[in-house]
Amino acid sequence: MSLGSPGPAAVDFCGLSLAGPIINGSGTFDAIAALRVFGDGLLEAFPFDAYVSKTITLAPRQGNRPPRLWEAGAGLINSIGLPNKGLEGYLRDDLPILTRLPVPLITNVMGHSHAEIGELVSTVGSYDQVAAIEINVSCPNVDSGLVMGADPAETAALVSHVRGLTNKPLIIKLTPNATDVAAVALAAQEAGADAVSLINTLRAMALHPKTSEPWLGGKTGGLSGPAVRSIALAQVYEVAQRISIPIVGIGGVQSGDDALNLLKAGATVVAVGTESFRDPTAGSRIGAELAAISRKERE
Amino acid sequence: MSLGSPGPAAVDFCGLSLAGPIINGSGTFDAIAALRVFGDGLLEAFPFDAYVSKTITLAPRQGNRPPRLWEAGAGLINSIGLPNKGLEGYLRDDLPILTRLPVPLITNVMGHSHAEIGELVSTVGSYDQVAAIEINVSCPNVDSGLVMGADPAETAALVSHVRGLTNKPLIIKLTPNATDVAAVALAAQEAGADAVSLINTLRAMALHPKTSEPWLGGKTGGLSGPAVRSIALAQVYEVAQRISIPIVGIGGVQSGDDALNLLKAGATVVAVGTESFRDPTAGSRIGAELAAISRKERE
Amino acid sequence: MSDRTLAPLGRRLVELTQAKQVGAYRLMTCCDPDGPLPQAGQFYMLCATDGWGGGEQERPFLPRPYSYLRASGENSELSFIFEDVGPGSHVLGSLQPPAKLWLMGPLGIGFWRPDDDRRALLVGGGIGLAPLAAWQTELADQANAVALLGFRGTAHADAAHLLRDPQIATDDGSVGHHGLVTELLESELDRDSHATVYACGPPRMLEAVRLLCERRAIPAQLAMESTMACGFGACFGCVVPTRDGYLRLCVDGPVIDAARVQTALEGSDQ
Amino acid sequence: MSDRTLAPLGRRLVELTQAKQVGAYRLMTCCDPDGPLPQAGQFYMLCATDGWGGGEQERPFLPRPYSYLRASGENSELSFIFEDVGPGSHVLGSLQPPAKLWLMGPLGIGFWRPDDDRRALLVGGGIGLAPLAAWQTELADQANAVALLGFRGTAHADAAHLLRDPQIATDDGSVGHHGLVTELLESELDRDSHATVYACGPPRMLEAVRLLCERRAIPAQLAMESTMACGFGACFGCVVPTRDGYLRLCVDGPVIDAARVQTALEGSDQ
Ligand SMILES: Cc1cc2nc3c(=O)[nH]c(=O)nc-3n(C[C@H](O)[C@H](O)[C@H](O)COP(=O)(O)OP(=O)(O)OC[C@H]3O[C@@H](n4cnc5c(N)ncnc54)[C@H](O)[C@@H]3O)c2cc1C
Ligand SMILES: Cc1cc2nc3c(=O)[nH]c(=O)nc-3n(C[C@H](O)[C@H](O)[C@H](O)COP(=O)(O)OP(=O)(O)OC[C@H]3O[C@@H](n4cnc5c(N)ncnc54)[C@H](O)[C@@H]3O)c2cc1C
Ligand SMILES: Cc1cc2nc3c(=O)[nH]c(=O)nc-3n(C[C@H](O)[C@H](O)[C@H](O)COP(=O)(O)O)c2cc1C
Ligand SMILES: Cc1cc2nc3c(=O)[nH]c(=O)nc-3n(C[C@H](O)[C@H](O)[C@H](O)COP(=O)(O)O)c2cc1C
Ligand code: FES
Ligand code: FES
Repeated sequence: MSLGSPGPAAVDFCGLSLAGPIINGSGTFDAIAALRVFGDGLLEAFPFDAYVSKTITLAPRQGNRPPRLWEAGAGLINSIGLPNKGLEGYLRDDLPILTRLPVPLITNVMGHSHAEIGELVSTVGSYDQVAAIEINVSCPNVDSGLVMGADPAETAALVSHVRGLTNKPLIIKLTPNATDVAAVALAAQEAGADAVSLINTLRAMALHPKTSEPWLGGKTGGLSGPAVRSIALAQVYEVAQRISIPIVGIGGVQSGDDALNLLKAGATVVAVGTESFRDPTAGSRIGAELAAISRKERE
Repeated sequence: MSLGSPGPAAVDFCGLSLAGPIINGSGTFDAIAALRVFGDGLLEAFPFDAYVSKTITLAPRQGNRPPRLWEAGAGLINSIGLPNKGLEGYLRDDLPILTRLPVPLITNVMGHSHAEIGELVSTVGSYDQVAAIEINVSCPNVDSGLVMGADPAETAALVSHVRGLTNKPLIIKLTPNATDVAAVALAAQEAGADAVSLINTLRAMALHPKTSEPWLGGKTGGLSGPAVRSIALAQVYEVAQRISIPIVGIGGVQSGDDALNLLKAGATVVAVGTESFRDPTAGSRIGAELAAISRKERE
Repeated sequence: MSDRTLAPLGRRLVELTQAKQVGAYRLMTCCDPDGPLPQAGQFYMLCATDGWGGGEQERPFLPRPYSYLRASGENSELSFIFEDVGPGSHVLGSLQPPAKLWLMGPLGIGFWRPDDDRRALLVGGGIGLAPLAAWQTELADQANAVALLGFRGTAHADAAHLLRDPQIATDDGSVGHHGLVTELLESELDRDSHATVYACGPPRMLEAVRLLCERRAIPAQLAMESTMACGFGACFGCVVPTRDGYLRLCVDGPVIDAARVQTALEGSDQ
Repeated sequence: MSDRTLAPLGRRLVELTQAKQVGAYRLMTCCDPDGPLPQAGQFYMLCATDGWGGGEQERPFLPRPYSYLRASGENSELSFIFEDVGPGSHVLGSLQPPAKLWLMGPLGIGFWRPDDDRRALLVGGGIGLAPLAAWQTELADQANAVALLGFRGTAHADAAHLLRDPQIATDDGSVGHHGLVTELLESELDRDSHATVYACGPPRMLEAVRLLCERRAIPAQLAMESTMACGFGACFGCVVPTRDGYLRLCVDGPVIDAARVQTALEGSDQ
């Protein structure tokens, strides 16, 4: 950016001061791998204004059998299955490296019971390096059998359980595979969440072109990318009508225009997911495009 | 089709014998308008093996304010709003013309209460020309406030209410905007439905590029086309694991391969929607492609 | 008799025989041996075989409606003229012969002759000249028909020669009258108001024509536009409000009796 | 020292300088002035600027991984060779100079020299010759290195000349040995088993090489393939099973010590 040209305005996101409104979607940018591939140049031109880590669970997970990817019309279906080193591995191996990033760190966690998630939240929250915690509620509660994030009461119970365990901002990452996402968002807010993020991927599937068996190792997967953009916009808009806490708008963002739409629909920050696969600097590009639109609007 | 080459096998679909497995999605092919545009040639080369009429309601409806269309990535968002002449207008004006079609007629109905839907089902069902009735349950029940097709109990109550009112096959057209579509399908089956059809459009939205206000007259709309294909496949597959009544597979079908995927996932017939807009003979083309694949497989 | 020329069922793969720039517009001619001769004001759904259903924002995806400019029964030629306003027109505009394209039509209801002896006033705004050029040809027997065309400036006014003896108005005064085409229309009506107006152009111009004709009780036919997904009445997406409720422009238009129109603005995003 | 040549952050718009057919394959050269000299076995993510993110089934959407065939520090040239197997390679294969394309890399870990004096046996199946050609160039100092290449038939074997003095096997016997490249490998190992094997090719061939080397306790490096969405470790989509669990092929491969590989078949759809 040339001297004198005003940078993007700082954004207050549930207490975190971000240099701009563009962050990454959890699980779509591994900053540690990217450092190995691109070197420390990544730190000088980090594409996001906050970094959201891939979902971690209490115990390590291998993830799903390959194939894990299917290219769909204007999108991608993945069945990655949340591979991760587990809480201990994350704190030991990853946290020290992630601390080098020039932006606030948001740690994303997931568990199959209140107890698991509680332990993740309280442990992760005790680290100064962690600015906020995002809880991925797209998975079933082993106790109730219900997907935590698909049901308002389930979500409320979870948030109430973990709310007291940390002072850090709690972001609930909602699932779009629900009848009334806005009701879930409202329940999260009432139970004390500081923000919600949406959308996660939509349940989708592909069959093997030759055998007609499910292509993905995990059988079904999640659709992301441009194909889900208009669905994300509708969900963000509907949720924004119902809640007052900030929203992280996610889904198919490829351009400053796409980001602007989510902001206009009610999001406070926007996360870039699949587009980073096509272009690792998509976050910076989208941020610059957005800043250019805002400058033009102000003129 | 050249003499001697075997046509597509006849399909038994809840008692109706169809010449092939390709029908149209409700509201995506107006045979009456098409007769005005293409003339009686349409009857000689009718693109579908059964004809599903656009949703009718008890009273006439104007539909939503324009604009009603938005072109999305690999898809279309519509907020048509179910304009129709009402039951009386349908029976008076449309039925006599639809009777000329060379394929069985499935009439699609929708209402806001059990009483409304009951009246539609019993009246429509009393006409010999109507081979089956499809009930569109994507709308809220004014009595309960819940979307009928998003909740298993709501769906069961509706189907139980109307089941006794007709001997015609009842097809429940499910909404994809639900947490557990398979549970709804199962409830429909248990309450006596003869088939289910899915998917209807996914809730989506677009903002005006200049004003950032909702573009569509109806604010939100429904996404269809290739963008939803993999979501439809996942829902059909999941529903097929849980029910034994036939399934009409719908969503983003553009080719024989797409149709085959839905059949392999568990559908008995496949409906073509948005693709007919791009090519009114898409149904015949897809049917022919499908027949060619089957012939090849048999060789 | 049918109120329209019927379209063969389905879309046809036709070959582009000529593509050239006419000022700010693109003129494209293709050969449609299997189509009937259309009626002025009817339109076609067009899409390219490549570059359709993809691109930066994955658009265009649906075919696009275009009025025909000229149709020749002899050599089955069909011409269109259009402006580059978005992904669809952009892809079409970049085609070079002998590219193939998909075409469906003729569609809709075109202009019709009133059963009186009023003279014809053809009023076009910008690219709205396309159906009027076709209509002028059909009205060749009417010696006193007049064509009035409005444009933004020189580059657009270049296309005026596609009609016979037009009077021209431009927003910037670079060609012809400095002002609006409706001002030309007022003068013509002042001179002799025993006329029927046939108009095509952007919503605001059509609305001005409609109001003017309403005020003066001049019969008018408006060739309107709206976003279309199918062009054959299947989607109910292309409606415009009329005094009798919403009307599907693709099957009950695009030419509508102005007396039925409530406003030519609604549904437009201008 | 890093285990790899680092990639500049982000993708680069580069110009295609040459595109030609080599038998059944397409050879494509572009100029990459802002990229470093890669290491044999490293790869790039490629996509075209047009025709990407669209098309019949709306694919290709994601960039595609390709090993480089040759890289020249002098004139910054980078070549790739590939087969038309789907929408991505089809669009790339139809590009003509001076088309632009997006390129990111070099990515991944290439072949490495063992610290012993074993001779190099390069074993390629079909288009797997690409990284081996690059590796052969880097091994120019090893006089006793041998290249063994297997192909379906003549059209594919045409590309064999991209390596120096290869022994050739074809499935149909049209060129060289009638049979599998692994049979050539057996003979070479019978002759002198003090060797390291560097292999690249389709899953079944790689698996055969892996088993053969395992049985004979010959060290081997396998350049593997899997579907990739990102190429830089972001998506976790490209994993292959190893004795230490799943490994992301794009950051911990594509060249892997055969001793770590459990099977070269899993994840493949063959
Ligand atoms: C009967 C008829 C005849 C016509 N004849 C002609 C003619 O002869 N010559 C001619 O130049 N034009 C003609 N048009 C207009 C022409 O069809 C449109 O300009 C064309 O469809 C534009 O397509 P596009 O992809 O280039 O632009 P689009 O991107 O479709 O933009 C055109 C307009 O569509 C809207 N829009 C923008 N994005 C979207 C979106 N994602 N989804 C939906 N709408 C959007 C905006 O209002 C924009 O101004 C005619 C239209 C009709 C209905
Ligand atoms: C590190 C590396 C280096 C490579 N180097 C080369 C090289 O030098 N030369 C070369 O020719 N190839 C190389 N490849 C392979 C090449 O990347 C693939 O062949 C290419 O991606 C094919 O793309 P496509 O769109 O043409 O085909 P695709 O349509 O992607 O088909 C390729 C395979 O993908 C699968 N597939 C089909 N449809 C889908 C779908 N919708 N989603 C996901 N998978 C699908 C099938 O298994 C199919 O056989 C390399 C691969 C890797 C990982
Ligand atoms: C390959 C892949 C992996 C993902 N992993 C996670 C994850 O670990 N945790 C999570 O909360 N969301 C995950 N997501 C969802 C994204 O963060 C994002 O919500 C979704 O992809 C929609 O955004 P997009 O369309 O911009 O990709 C993943 C998405 C993809 C495509
Ligand atoms: C413009 C439009 C109008 C529709 N109208 C109806 C309708 O009246 N009743 C109904 O049950 N479904 C309606 N649908 C849904 C379709 O029947 C179908 O379920 C959906 O479009 C998904 O299929 P597709 O992707 O092939 O279009 C409509 C869809 C579109 C695009
Ligand atoms: S464009 Fe579809 S009904 Fe008119
Ligand atoms: S391709 Fe994305 S992690 Fe390897």
